[in-house]
Amino acid sequence: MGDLAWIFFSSMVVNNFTLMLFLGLCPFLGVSGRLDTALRMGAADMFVLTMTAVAVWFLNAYVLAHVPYLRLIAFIIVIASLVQIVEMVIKKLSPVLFRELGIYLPLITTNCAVLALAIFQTNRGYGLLEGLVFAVGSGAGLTLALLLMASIRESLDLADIPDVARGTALVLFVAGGLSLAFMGFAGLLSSS
Amino acid sequence: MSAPPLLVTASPHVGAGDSTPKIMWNVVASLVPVVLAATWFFGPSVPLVVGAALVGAVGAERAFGRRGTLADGSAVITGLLLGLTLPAGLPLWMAFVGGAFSIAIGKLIFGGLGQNVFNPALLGRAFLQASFPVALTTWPLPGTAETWWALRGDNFALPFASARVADTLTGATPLGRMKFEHQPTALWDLVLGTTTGSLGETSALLILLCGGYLALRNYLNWRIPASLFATVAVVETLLHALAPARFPDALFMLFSGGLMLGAMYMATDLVTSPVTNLGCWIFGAGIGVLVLVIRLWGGLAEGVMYAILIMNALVPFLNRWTQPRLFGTTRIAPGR
Amino acid sequence: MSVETHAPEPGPPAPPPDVAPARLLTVLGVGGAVAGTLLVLAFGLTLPRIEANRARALDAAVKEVLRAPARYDTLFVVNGALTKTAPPGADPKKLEQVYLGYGTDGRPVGFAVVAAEAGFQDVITLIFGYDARDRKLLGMKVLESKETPGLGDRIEKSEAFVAQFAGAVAPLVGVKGKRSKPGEVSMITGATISSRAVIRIINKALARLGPRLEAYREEGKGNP
Amino acid sequence: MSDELSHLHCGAGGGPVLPGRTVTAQMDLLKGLWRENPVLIQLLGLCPTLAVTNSVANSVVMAGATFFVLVGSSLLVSLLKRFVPNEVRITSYILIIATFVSVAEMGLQALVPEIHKALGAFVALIVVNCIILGRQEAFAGRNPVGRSVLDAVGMGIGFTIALLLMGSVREILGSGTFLGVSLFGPGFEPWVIMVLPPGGFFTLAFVLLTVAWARQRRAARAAAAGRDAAVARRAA
Amino acid sequence: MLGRLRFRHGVHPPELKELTARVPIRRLPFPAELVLPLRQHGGKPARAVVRVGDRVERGDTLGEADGFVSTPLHASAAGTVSDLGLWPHPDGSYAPAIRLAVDPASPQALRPRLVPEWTALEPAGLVEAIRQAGVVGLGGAAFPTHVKLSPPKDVKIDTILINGCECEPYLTTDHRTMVEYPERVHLGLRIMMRCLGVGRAMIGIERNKPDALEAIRATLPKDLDVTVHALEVKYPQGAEKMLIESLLDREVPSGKLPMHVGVVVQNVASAATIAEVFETGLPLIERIVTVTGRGVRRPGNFIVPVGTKIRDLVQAAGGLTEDAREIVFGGPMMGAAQASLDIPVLKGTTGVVVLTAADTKPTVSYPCIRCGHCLDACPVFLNPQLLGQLALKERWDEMATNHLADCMLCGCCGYTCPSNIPLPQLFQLAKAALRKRPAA
Repeated sequence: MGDLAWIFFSSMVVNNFTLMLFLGLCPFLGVSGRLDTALRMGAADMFVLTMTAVAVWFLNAYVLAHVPYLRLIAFIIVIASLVQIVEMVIKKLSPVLFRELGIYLPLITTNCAVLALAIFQTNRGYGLLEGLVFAVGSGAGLTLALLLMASIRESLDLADIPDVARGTALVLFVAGGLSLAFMGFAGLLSSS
Repeated sequence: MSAPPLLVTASPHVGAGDSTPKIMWNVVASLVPVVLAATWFFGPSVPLVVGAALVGAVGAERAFGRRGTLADGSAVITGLLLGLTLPAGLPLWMAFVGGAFSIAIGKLIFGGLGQNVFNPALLGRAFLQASFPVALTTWPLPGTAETWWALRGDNFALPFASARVADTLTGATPLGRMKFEHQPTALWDLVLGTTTGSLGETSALLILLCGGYLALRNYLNWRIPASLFATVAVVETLLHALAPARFPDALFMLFSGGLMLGAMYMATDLVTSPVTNLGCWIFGAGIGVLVLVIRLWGGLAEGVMYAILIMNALVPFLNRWTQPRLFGTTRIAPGR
Repeated sequence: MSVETHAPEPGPPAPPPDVAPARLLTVLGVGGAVAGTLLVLAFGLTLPRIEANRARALDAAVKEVLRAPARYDTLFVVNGALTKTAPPGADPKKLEQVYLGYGTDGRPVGFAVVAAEAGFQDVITLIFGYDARDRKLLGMKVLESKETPGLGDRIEKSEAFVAQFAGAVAPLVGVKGKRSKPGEVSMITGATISSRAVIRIINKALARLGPRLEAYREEGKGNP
Repeated sequence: MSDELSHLHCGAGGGPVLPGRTVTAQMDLLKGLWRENPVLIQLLGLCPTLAVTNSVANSVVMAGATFFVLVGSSLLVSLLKRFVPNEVRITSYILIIATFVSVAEMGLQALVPEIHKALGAFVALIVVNCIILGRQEAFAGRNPVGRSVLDAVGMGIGFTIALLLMGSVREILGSGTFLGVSLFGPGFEPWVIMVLPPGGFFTLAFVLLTVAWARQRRAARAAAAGRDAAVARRAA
Repeated sequence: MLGRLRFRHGVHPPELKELTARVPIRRLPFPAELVLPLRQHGGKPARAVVRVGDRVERGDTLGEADGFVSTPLHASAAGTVSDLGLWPHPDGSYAPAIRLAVDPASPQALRPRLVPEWTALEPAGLVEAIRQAGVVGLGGAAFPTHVKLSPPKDVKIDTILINGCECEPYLTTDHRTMVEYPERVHLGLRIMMRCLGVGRAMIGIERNKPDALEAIRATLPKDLDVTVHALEVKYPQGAEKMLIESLLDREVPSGKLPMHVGVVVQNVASAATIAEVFETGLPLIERIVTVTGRGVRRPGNFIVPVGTKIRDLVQAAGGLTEDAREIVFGGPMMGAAQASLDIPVLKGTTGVVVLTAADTKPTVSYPCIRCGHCLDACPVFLNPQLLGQLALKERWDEMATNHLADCMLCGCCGYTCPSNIPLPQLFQLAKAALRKRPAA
């Protein structure tokens, strides 16, 4: 139980995918301009991450032991098809949700966070439950970072940013500040 | 009768009499006793370290800022506050770098006064902490040098050079001792300030008084420290009642470390705290919870700085969620 | 990569006029086959090297924490006991392993144990040598950690810190300042969490494996 | 994978070629260095740029691996472009890229195990590096082999330049060393933050700031020159 | 039910009413020239019905009402129309105005009754007589009174509130009216209650006018259901929405009018004027104006003909001091600064405040430091901080979604802003920009 809690908080804040490991930067920089899109992106991320965790556990347990050299190809194909399937299912079941998620689902395919989750899960030898907790924690971390960045960027819309700092440079400065702040979580739940 | 040169301005034609520079310089003035007290405890290193941070901050504002922004006093506050979060023995060049970073990256990159997301002083402090972790966690003991005049560390280390090991006695902060050795510190030492710690972390009482002055003049939102103290006190009292051996009592938590300085001066930074009163209550409570989480379950002994920075990032959120209820919208007029 | 920064692209190349499913399958099949061949080839070429690298790294670490034994055996932890041979059917790579070193005189000098747990930033993996007879540590080496550079990473880089583990009596106790008892380890100032994590990892591993190691020594008496 | 995806996300700017201008091999090669630098100008592949540049050695190896994958897949994609039906275009590209990445990863693991360990998952993550898929979509998939390879080489060098820049700054300031060689002696106090995640963000932000500043300066100067020229023409 | 006699938020500017609070109202001699802009009230301007050279007697009609939300304009003195053209208007523009050369020889005597005897009239007739007399609200907004007294059929009015707050600093017009003419206030109230058929009325007066409270209480008619209440001294207690909250604990819904919560609010000066109109038989041609501030030598309260120029008023108050810097029509919180001494007093001008250099606010402003003081001040609970930032970026539409329409430009946010950001001005600009935009 303690281990699961540690996995969750470690992946959510201590080793936050975006702010500490630089994963999923593309949506972080690309769709963090507005709060509602950020929220949807986070939700989509979370969903795909969880699905991936299950699929990767299955792959690792039953397939890749025999063909280790196909690991990367298997992961990327599984993720891509997963996203495609999820997209189709959502489209069928809930057109409203599909419209809400819009372009964010396909974007996730090339989101390095998902592939990284698969690789980390494999390297660390997580079981199904651990993998799920890890995925949910990472997804929560991604969403948290996205939401923070989006709300900050919305408020910075009204600031008089110097010309040279406008755009990505400013976002990176803010990300650096967030990353610095998140360093405070280091060692969470591992001190006892 | 000839017409005098008439001024035509927009209403209102009278003001409450406060001005931004006046607020800022009042904050500066209220910090002077804190600096003096720190000097009393830690000797001539204090004006040196605070001065270096101040020069860094003011220099950056002068170099990169818009014309005439020095007079508003905000850069001076940042420099002073940063200086007060540093240990007495810190090499001056580091304090200078911290001050310059605070202003240049913490403030000017966002467009200057009023636009920044994070508290500049704390961002500079976090930068220094991440850059020079050893120097920033070497705490001289107060009043232990042979003479008051002795420096409490290698203040004059060359730029980019490490500090040489000084012969001043150093020790763990009360929080560090509690966390890693389970040794309590007498409450009076915490209140008066005769403990190790960064310059402005020591005398809780003095900071409470100086901050109280600002609160009385409405130069800070008293709701932030109030909700912060209340949160820490309530949660910590409960935890202490559950497991007295594991969790220290609430008074220790309130008076140790940077909580007072953070609550009165950092969290209440007007620019980086919520504009709404409800937002301020939540903001203070959030800081309180995060401080406890980091202090009790995290890897660091002290978490005030990080707690405030994280809550700073949440401020746009809070502002959005706690918009005031528009007059005449939800409440149904009674008697109709 | 960013969504908003590029100039619009001219459309994709015009699709070939006829896309027969047969051709599609052929191309994919051939492509897959080529890719597969390439992969298997690379895998076959690199695998020995990779395995050798791993083995060399482990070998060096075991020898370091056991203070240069004459030789060592690999033992497997199976159902709470140590065995020299993996049970049939089990993949030896997936079993937990400890390493038993022997001196030049052929007598066992101690066990090397790999253990991992959460540190300050992320999981710390380390190996330590343990003399089960005297319940003394022989040495400690961090295999993998992401602790703060300049602070937490001194658990592997500070020679003074690492050296304390040789001869320390288990269970270990972390202390601030100078150590005064043989079981004490003086922690790194400013990196208490990392230091304590190392101590905790060793103590936990010994609590779990210690009795087994001692038991193995008993039954393995005179075995070599 | 759907087609629109590549355009939404990875459709890297190959830069429309102006009609009536001959494109020389030199231009194919050189544009990636600065004018269309994948990292500094197009802001692609930021994840590895931030994640692995805490030392020069890591940056070099990462850049090398990416270079290998980029050139290899551009070559193959350009060779095969006539045989690949449009429907499975992206899938095939990804397959090719993933193959090369797998090879590169195994190679690194065999040759430089220490650095491979330090790079961690980021070697495998080259698969989703947008520079690579972007070049296939924007260039290799529609240009002859020679030009495609030149383009890939140019882009690869551009990526390497960016990584080296970041790696040098971060290692020199963060550790006081260059490629592990101490530069300032033992008295130097390293700025540890530079090798930590926030330092990555700050360094890249500074680099982009400088790039923006340089471009602004250049634009201003060009505008001034244009004005001067116009004045001179009118005077003449 | 009674309210808590106060409202939430608001500010406490220094009152400075002691300059004129005890100075009795004095009638001024007629000036040589009067200027009567055709737009003196909310709604459409009046239409001129005289020509240059026409001789008019005191009380004659100069302009006719142009539509329902409009009022006629009357000559405030006997004289000759000397010009019909553009003249500086207190709102800062040049507007059509009638210039009247006052006949120095005329006795300016009361003419035979122009307004009928009120006791003889039915409610509809009363409202019509009030309309004919050109009566507008004298609290500053100058909204035609007859409109307020003719609510739509589907609205039920249960209470009339008489606004004696006079919360703007400096001004003492209402104060002196209540002290010197309490019976007029009551008579006006009686007439309005008859117009609306309402049985209940309340008079709200800020606590800082004990003599006015006493005078109004002492003369309270016994046969009417009228109560007098001392209210908290706070700006803008006199704003309709705030007064209704204080007295009745009702919140006027956003975007609605007082009548939607069953209330009509009238200023004490308006009530007194209605009474006076029926007493004297003359239409609204003169009013009480406070000329005050440290920039004039002898501040006082004066009865002046509508159309009197600042120049004449200031002269009556002893002239300007050396350090007079700014002349404001109305109170310093909402009033408009005037650029010339030729600007005339309108029906709605409550006072002329002359500020010295020391009284005026500095003109330099600083960036917003998000102190939140404006949120604590705004009586309608807007977020002026956000609105101000949006205004600086000219994001009008977002301002509209943030309820700019509910802003009544009371000036509390600007008063309290330490960075001296001209928030009310920005909001006025934004409102204008949004008005100009074609409704989508």
